[in-house]
Amino acid sequence: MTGKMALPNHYFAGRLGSKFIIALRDENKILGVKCEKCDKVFVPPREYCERCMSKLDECWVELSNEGVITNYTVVNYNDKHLPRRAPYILALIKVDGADTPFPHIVEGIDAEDVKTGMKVKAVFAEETTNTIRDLDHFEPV
Amino acid sequence: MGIEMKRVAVCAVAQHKCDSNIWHKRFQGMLLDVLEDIQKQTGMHFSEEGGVRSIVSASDDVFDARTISDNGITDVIGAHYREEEKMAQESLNALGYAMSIILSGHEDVVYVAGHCKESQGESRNVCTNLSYDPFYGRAMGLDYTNVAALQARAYMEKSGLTEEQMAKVVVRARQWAEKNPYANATEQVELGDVMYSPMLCDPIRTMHAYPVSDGAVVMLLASEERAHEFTDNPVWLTGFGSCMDSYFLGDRDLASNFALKQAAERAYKMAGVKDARKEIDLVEVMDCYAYQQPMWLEGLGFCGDGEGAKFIDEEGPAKYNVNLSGGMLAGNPIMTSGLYRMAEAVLQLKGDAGERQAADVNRAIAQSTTGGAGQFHTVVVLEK
Amino acid sequence: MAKKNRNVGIVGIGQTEYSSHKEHQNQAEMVNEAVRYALEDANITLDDIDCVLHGNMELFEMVFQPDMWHSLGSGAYGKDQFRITTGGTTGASLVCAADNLVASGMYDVVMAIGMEKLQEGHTTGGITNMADPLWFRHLQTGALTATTATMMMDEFGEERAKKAAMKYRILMDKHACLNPRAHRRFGLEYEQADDLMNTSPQLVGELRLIHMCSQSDGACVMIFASEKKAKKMCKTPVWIRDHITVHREETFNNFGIEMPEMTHHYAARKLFERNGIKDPVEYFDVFEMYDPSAWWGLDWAREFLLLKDDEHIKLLEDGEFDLDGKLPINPSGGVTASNPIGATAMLRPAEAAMQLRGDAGPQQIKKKVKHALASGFGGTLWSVLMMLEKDLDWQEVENG
Amino acid sequence: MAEYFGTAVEDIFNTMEERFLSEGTLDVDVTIGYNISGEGGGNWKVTIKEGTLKVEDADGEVTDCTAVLNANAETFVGVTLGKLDAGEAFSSGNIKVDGDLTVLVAILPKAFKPFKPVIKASAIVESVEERFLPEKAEGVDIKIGYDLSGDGGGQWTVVVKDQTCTLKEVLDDDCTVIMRMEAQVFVDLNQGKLDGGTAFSSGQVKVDGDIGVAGQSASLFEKYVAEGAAEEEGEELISLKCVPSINQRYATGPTMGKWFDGLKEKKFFASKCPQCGRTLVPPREICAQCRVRCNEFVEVGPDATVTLIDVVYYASPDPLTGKIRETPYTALFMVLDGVSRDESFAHDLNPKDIDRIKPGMKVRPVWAEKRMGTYRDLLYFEIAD
Repeated sequence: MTGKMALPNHYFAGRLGSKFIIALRDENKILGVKCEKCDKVFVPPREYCERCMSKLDECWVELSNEGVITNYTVVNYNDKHLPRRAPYILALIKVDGADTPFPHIVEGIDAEDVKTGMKVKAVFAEETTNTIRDLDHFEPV
Repeated sequence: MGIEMKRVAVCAVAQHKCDSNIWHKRFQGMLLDVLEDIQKQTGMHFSEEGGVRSIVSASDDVFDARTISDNGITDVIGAHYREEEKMAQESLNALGYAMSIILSGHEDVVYVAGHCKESQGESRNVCTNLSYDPFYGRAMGLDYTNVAALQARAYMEKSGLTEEQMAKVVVRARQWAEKNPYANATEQVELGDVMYSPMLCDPIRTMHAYPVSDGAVVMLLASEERAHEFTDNPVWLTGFGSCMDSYFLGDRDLASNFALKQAAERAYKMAGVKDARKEIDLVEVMDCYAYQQPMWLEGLGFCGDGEGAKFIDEEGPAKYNVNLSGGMLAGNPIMTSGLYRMAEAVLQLKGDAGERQAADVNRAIAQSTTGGAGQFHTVVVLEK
Repeated sequence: MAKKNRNVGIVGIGQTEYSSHKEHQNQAEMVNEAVRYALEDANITLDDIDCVLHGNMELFEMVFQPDMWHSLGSGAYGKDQFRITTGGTTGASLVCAADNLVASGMYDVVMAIGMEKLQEGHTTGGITNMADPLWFRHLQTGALTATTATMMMDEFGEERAKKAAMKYRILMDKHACLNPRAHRRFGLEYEQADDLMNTSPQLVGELRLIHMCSQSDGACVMIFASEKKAKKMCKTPVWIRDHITVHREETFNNFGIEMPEMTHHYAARKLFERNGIKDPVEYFDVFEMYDPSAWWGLDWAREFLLLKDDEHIKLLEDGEFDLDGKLPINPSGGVTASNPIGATAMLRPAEAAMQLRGDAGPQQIKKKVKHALASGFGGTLWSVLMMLEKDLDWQEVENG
Repeated sequence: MAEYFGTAVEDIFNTMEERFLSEGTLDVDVTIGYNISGEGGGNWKVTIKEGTLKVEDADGEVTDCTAVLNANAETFVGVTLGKLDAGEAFSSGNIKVDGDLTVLVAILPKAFKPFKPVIKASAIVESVEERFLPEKAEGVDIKIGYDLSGDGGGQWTVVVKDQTCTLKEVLDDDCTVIMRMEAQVFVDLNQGKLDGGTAFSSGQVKVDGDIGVAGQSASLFEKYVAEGAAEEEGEELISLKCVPSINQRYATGPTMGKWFDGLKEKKFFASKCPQCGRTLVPPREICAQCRVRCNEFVEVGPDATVTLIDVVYYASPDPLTGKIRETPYTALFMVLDGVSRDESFAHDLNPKDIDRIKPGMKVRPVWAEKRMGTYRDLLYFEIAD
């Protein structure tokens, strides 16, 4: 017997997440938060440093729109939750000024040619989804 | 932990054969089969005096597509008018919790039941994608497969793990699975089949990934005083530990085994294990993807940091009787893998592992993981 | 019952305010707010916590294994963690689990987190998903039924039953108005009873909107410690004496011609028997009950307190459930006031523990509170019942 | 005119035309009555029909509409502005609805853009004492005059001295600075819709006296947030609406299989416990009480005796389609002929019998014409005559 599990949801990014996403959307800027105690710049932002519990919501730093690929995979399967048709490159990208990389899509390069350590720059989306996809993808510098 | 801990006995286990599509049975039917099996083995019953009064189930609402997934199974796990708690987590944690129920003195017999039907939903990747926050993770399409691929690359870079070594892990898993009547993927393969299987999510190939699986597995635990009522041959649960790593992938060193090392250290400490390499005879790890077997073995302390790849070539898995069940690569459902790992270890310690029986097994461990790229790990120590 | 391996004390409690919306926080941040309050209350830091428990319903917010994401706020990083969900009883199940885990000697200090952000999901749909997909999911709408109202009106007469249910509801609102964290605080007066009985919109039969619980966002966190540590950490630890959980099958066979013993009654009977409680109304000084509607709350008081006939209605009519009565029920305002589902059943022991500590705030009971009862409800009439004590004077244990 | 949260009841009705969304109401045909009691209240009748809107003042109490909403003025304005929780007002009886409740829930949000209160210059000036920040005013001794012309205008003096702030409804002669502008410009400035520099340079604002003081004075006060204005005007909080969906393939297994096979033949099969004889409908794999497998099936019913009746007035929306069932409908608990006395079975009642049904009555099933072995095969029960 077939059926479906589907329910409407309405998620909130919170004050902190909103600031991050609005900066991506309206100013094409990537923001991070800095924990002074751990001397680390995190992205995406979080309210508290989970290592030392310092409050980080006021500790914004503006980061570069360029960075390096620290890890990647080529997604070769299709599914409805995926943001692109296969194959596409899902990478961890550390933007300049940040200590932690975050996952994002890399385009403008063949899957065989992608390497860790490669320099990339952010390309922002023309239409907003109000998520991290307001930064549409990264491409090689 | 300060105080002398009593021992908890695992009296018996019962497993449902795993399959990629058990279309002819509801999960209720699967659980009833294993309930009858374990009742036959132990004579256990659920009467208020002297029977099982406490049940711990392990299942997941998203995979079952039911709010409170244990609501549908109360009767088939014997929990009608009894205590029951659901571990909404990988099932090995249900074991840790059941252990505490006995050690606390709250109850002295506990029945543990786990089930999961991965085949019910259209895609397990869609399910695991829901584990991520909506704005950063879900939006990027993260799921347990593509996140594992990132970890695979990080670990391959660290340890030098090769395609051939990963293929070797899969070939060996299938060889053992053939001897396990409860395993799913028993078809025999050769190195080349694995190495040239299509790329699923680079560097993970389709044959590096565990097959979609349905299954159910149950256990009976008792206090040291009462174990003899159910078995002449108990196995002792002497150590338990778990640990959580960071949520954001970028916050973690994906190749570091941080959570697993902590979990293992805690379990070993509770069990009094000082040197895993010398004191443990058999290991069951939850290797959803081929790279995970060497990586988890490294985290459990069977080889040095970054030496997992070399460990495969040195036949480490054979030396430590790793995954004689076939392991996760032979196919168990994701939410109950831990109990399947544990079931094999128990059968081996009891000497009931049939064709797979290893010699001189006195102490074994079972490990499981949940969350993307092993965000959370659990380790259990068992003794004869 | 076997002897408890060691005693367990409640040493910290933290709650967010409960409300219908929290747009300014994501789920992890909301959890973190309650975690911080609890750590402050216990005067400890995360370093002191050995193990974290987490509970909520996955399909309410539609997040698979939400503890993974919530670890950003739960403080679980680097720690042992368990995740338990049992529907409405989740919060109470977490407290039982924390008691077992600490008593077992496996952990010295355990922090339990119950949370729900119902605004982010579809609660009624989530509850409807509880029913078997093959049969009954097409018939069920949420958790609404007037069967209890109908049965009470049959038993006590329509007039008296309706008046009593409304009095119970207004009493709960009066308590909620004292509780600064309560979600719904209407300011109802007893004079409005007749009006509300006839004009509040009917949901099902005589179950009216005013009778029913709210849908709230919020998190509740409690910290538990072994006796030795609790005494060192905390001036007023509250002790968990015993708890019982009773589940039942999912089929709706409880409305036939003969009715089985209700789970709540069974739980109370067993728990009081093994702890030598002869007269619960006399023994307990406060009862925090999971009352999803006014009808259920009043009806279940009879089951939990092992009362007969109309004794529960008489107690209500005589004001014995009021703050200055013999056995005050839900000084917090109960579930009709605040209902963040995964946390709701934890609010019961949390609020009861605050009454025992004597720092419950404006809703503090004036007379001395030494013995407390707290209940949880969920699933198809699942029940959790636990006893909390101010003093550690009821039994000997094997390991201190 | 009585105002609540800075808004009069009339404002809400007067702005209905401009807030109306005709494309959302093309298939709608309803009239909604409003009886608003208390100061500033009144009676209105709103007709929405196939994308058109008519708002009428009514003489006396409105009845005889698809739905009639009764509330006091304060509650009505509060709920409209989102200042009061609609559900709570409803639960507490402060809002009462006669007729079809779903009209208000389902249609109104599609028919109108949310009401935004008209902000008046006087409201901004009059809140100045509340918004005053004494800690910022150390050593400050000034008088700021406001001379606002046009609709909603007026003259005021704000005196800041000794870290206190007082407001006078006259324009003093000895002001440190006087700002003259249209009242609407003043409102726009305070709403952040107009930039102060631009307004000054373009001559929309004229300043008499110390210009420096005019610039500094803003820091002495908290930003004005309109009563009743939605918070997002001050701060945008990102949210995401989505419907995660996973298609499912549910196994039926032999036990539920037997049940569905029976439905095809217009039969109910119960599983029977081999130990206690208990019968279960729908059948289960096991008897929960005896913990033994039930392999035996017995045919029961098809008639049943009603034990309890639930008349459902509030149907929650179907989580999949958003559709709301027609209300009221009746759910029955009943005991099928031939089952154990404590086993009830639940299903719906044929709507035609809604007024006649009583506990103890015999009912019989009504089947779908085409039966496919699913829950749709059984339509409902009806009174067996």
